Amino acid sequence: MELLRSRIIIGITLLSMVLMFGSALAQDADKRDVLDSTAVRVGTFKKPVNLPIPAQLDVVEDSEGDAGSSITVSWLPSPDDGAGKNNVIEYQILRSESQDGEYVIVGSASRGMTQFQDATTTDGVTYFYYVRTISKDGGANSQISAGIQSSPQWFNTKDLDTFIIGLIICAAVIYFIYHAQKGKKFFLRQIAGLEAVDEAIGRATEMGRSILFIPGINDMDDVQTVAGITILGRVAKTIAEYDTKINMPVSRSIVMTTARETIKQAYVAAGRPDAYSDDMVHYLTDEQFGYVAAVDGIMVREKPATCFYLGAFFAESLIMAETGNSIGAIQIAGTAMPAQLPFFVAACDYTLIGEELFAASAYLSGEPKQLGSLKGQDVGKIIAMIVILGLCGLYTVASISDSVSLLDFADKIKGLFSAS
Amino acid sequence: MNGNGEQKSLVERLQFIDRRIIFLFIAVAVVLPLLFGATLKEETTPIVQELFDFIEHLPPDSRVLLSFDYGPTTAPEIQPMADAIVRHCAERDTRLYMMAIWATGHNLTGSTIEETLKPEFPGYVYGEDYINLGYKAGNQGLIRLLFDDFKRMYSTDANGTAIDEFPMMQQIKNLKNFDLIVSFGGGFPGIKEWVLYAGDPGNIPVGGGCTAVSAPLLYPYYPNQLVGILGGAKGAAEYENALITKYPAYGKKWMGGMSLMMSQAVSHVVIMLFILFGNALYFILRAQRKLETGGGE
Amino acid sequence: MKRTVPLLITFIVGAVLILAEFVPHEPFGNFGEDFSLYFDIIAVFAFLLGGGNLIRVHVTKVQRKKKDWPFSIVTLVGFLGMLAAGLLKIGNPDGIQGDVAKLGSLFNDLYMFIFTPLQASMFALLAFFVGSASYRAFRAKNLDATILLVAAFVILLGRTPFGLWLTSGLEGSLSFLQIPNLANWIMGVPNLAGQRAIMIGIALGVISMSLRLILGVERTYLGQDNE
Amino acid sequence: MAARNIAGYVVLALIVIAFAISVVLKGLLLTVGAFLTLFIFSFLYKDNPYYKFAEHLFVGVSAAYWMCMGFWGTMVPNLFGKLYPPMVGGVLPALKDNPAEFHMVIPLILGIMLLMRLSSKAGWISKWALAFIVGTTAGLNLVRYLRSDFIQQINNTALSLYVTGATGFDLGATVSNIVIFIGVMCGLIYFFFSKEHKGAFGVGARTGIIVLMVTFGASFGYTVMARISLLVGRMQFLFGDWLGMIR
Repeated sequence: MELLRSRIIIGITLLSMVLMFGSALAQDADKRDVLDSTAVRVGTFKKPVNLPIPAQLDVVEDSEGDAGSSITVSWLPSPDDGAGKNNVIEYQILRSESQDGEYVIVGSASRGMTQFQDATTTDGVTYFYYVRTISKDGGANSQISAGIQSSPQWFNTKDLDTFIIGLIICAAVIYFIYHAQKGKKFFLRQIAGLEAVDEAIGRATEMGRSILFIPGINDMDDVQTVAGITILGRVAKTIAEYDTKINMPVSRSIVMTTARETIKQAYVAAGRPDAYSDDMVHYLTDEQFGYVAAVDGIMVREKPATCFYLGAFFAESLIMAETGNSIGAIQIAGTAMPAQLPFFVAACDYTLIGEELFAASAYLSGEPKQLGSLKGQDVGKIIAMIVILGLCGLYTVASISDSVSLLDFADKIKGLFSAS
Repeated sequence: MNGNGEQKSLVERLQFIDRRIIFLFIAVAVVLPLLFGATLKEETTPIVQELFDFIEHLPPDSRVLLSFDYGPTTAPEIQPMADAIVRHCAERDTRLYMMAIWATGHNLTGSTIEETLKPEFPGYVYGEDYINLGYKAGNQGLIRLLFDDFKRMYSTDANGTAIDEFPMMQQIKNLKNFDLIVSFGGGFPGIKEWVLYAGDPGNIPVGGGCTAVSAPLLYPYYPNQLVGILGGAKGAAEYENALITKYPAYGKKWMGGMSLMMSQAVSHVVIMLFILFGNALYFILRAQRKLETGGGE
Repeated sequence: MKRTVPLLITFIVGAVLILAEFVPHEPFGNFGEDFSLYFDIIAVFAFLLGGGNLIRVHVTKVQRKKKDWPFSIVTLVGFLGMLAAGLLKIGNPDGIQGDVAKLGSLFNDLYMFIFTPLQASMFALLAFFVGSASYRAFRAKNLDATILLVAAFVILLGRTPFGLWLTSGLEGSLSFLQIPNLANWIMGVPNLAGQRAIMIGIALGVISMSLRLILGVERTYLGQDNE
Repeated sequence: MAARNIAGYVVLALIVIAFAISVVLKGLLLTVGAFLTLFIFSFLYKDNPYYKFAEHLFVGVSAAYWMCMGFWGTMVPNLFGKLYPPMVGGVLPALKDNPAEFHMVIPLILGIMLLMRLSSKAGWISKWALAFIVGTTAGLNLVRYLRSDFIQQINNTALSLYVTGATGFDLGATVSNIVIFIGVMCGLIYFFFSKEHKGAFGVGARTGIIVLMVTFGASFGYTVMARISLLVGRMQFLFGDWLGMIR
């Protein structure tokens, strides 16, 4: 039942993505027709005395891949732009709803620019445009464009690259999750710090002291908190076996309920449900510094032998790691907050860096779907590395051989990997 | 512990020194330079200069969106940036659209208007040259929304006046209508979210000032996705330096970022000495222990 | 029912928002917009929830006379006072129609002279902790930590004039070794490379986690009850 | 014990006197701000009732602040104002005549569901709202991170490893580009999970961790800078605005 449903979901997702891809291609073909029939190219003007040579309209068209209400005007720069006596100050873009009606300025672009997006149009209304080139002596007008309307599109063709790359990565993740669920085993490398988990718990048991577990200060909608709780599941299993004390102050009420359930399950699995108590996890306050102050107090008073900090951390990371260090605890930390990583790396014994936190949670949970998705992420990394390697190679060869055509080719490929 | 037990060595006592003594050192390092009012000479680095140049080359009446995404905690670092950029934009006669995606940013928008814009640029008219749009909840979701439709969220300004009554709002439909977005970002959401949800999808120039904490994380976006970044008090001081160089009428007395730099420099030195000293103690102790246990492990 | 409906909601909302990124045409473009608007409003309800939790926790503390209970009264008074000042717009120069944080209103005064100093001082405490951590915790335990501390040193020095004084002798072709230049180089080159690698890794982590959430493979956030 | 109590009362009396003097000289508001700052800083000496007072006040005031801003900034104009505009006419006259948008009932219902978490019996229904929040974050994040932090970062790393400038071969820029290239590649290798870090791959991973350590060092330096700035700002307030000792 479970498997069937996930298959259906995967099927629907893939199907819808394929459909979108198809419509994108169709849209693209459409687009070209529009461009040919409505694009306007205008001839040169004679240059009046003292005025700058006007820019020539290049293409005026409905903006690509948007929800309508936008027309893109582009022009060939005035020869006076950046050179000559009549240095251009800016270009003004003027618009009217009838060819010989009253034209109003809808925007301006600084010199050197050749495009303007008029995002204030109403779909279905025909507009006419011209560009005025402004210098200190006055303005010179380009010819007026043909009538043009804006309209919404069904697919954002500008984002086709994002779409395809996303599709590949998502497909890879789904593929490996699916195979992992069917029982395929994947190799995963060792993560430094994970082997230390059992040792750290053992040490606390021997010393008869407690373990402090901090799942970060964000709520359950943060991926890092989820990872922290997953690791807690594995830690709880060991402490249930060893009968070690655990103390887990939290700053969110949902995190509290989830953590309690997680530890309880571990104790049930170890066959000692009566040894579990709700007091192991307790809520302090949502307020960041109030929470830290309280945790600090717990550390100084209880002197836990081992501290885990796994989740999303902010400024409090420093205070916790410093206090933990001063009481001589073994500290194992992990977060994807780059600004807090340095303090953990400098003051803790082991630190899971960024993506390693997610990997560790997958690793420790032992759940096939989690392990499979890690493998899928690695496919993303391979794509990134191949593209970077290829592009850098192309650029380097182009630069050494001084070949313009090769450089153009490299730019084109690079353009395929672009956010905008 | 030391082998002899009773008497701790000087090195050990130093290593476990009462931390209040360390606190005292920090306090003195910060306060003394402030009391003497010393300032330092600044040099503007390219990453700051480029944002300055971008604003410097904006034509008059360009539309600049200023988002006040910080709170009082980070105001010492970020307020000088906001002041400097508001001054610079006003010098360039651009239109200023001020908003906040941090609740705490809203009050700071107000005080920036009252304390910097109004007294120094009396010619700026509300609703024509600048507007205070206020705070809306929703973090990155809000930016996503403004990207498609600005007036859906901002149907009124901060004072509750309908947005269409202002001449400067008539050209604004969505974020693409802006020539530049500047986020004064104290954390999340901040500059990064403006890049992710507005700058990249809409190809809109984004620049910003941020705390020194988040500056290193924003470097990968520069220069393709961010025009320039002011990082921390140092970034603010550098922007002020660029502003003074171009508009000498601004004396140093206006400059909030520069006044921080001397305390900053002294404290850095103190902290570096702490690290050196602490590590020296650590290595001496380690060597001693090795001797006591007969060397080697 | 208790699990299926939330999973379905997550799937539909997530899938529609992804579609909306690529399909600007109505109704999808609008879905993206509408859902973001809903999200903003639900975010405000989350504040209400936080307020509700706060009242519950502190009222219980006072009722049961738990440790430090008198301070809970301080919390409640601060909360209710600020809430009244804000919701009723007490002392607002423009009355109930004015901007809630209008200069001169009680809400703005409380913000400026209670909230601001408290929040800013809390953060300023960190400067002291940085000091004690640099003395007691940041040790060159191994090669990695040593590299970290050396890089931090160059950055800190480079952001002070002392860095320049120390190395101003290095001129001409050696000027790149001057500490401020070195600091800028570290920020712009190795730091950028490392941040980028972390960023790409985290992006992949977020993508795969989002996908798992949308497809209902990952459901830790729903808790483990009613399994 | 008695001696300690007496000392406590003496401190309290001194604080009250100083507070009164300050109110007379500097006004109530500035004095309150300054004393709250000092109360927080007193934590550095040791935990004490004054710090606890300030801390508890902070918790209450900040929660209320966010609620008020959310209420007036979002709830009134965007929920009530869209659902039934005449209702907010008294507060925001500008919106009075807008047409009602009935679909805004959805966030209202989801919001109320979220509040059900306060109840122990109907708490499970809050998970529907949570599911909406999670779905929205997941949907938005997936594409945005893909675009800005994945694709665009690959784009930014497409560099020439042999740079020529106006005066010919540029050694500095070439070295920088090579370091960026190697740094990003090795960093990615370090984060690679499905292959053992051995042999050439192991060398790559080791190089990756070194680059990451330099990165952390840079972040570390900047964070120290930021924390100091905040302290300087507070000290400016105490010694400048309040005591008037600066300039």
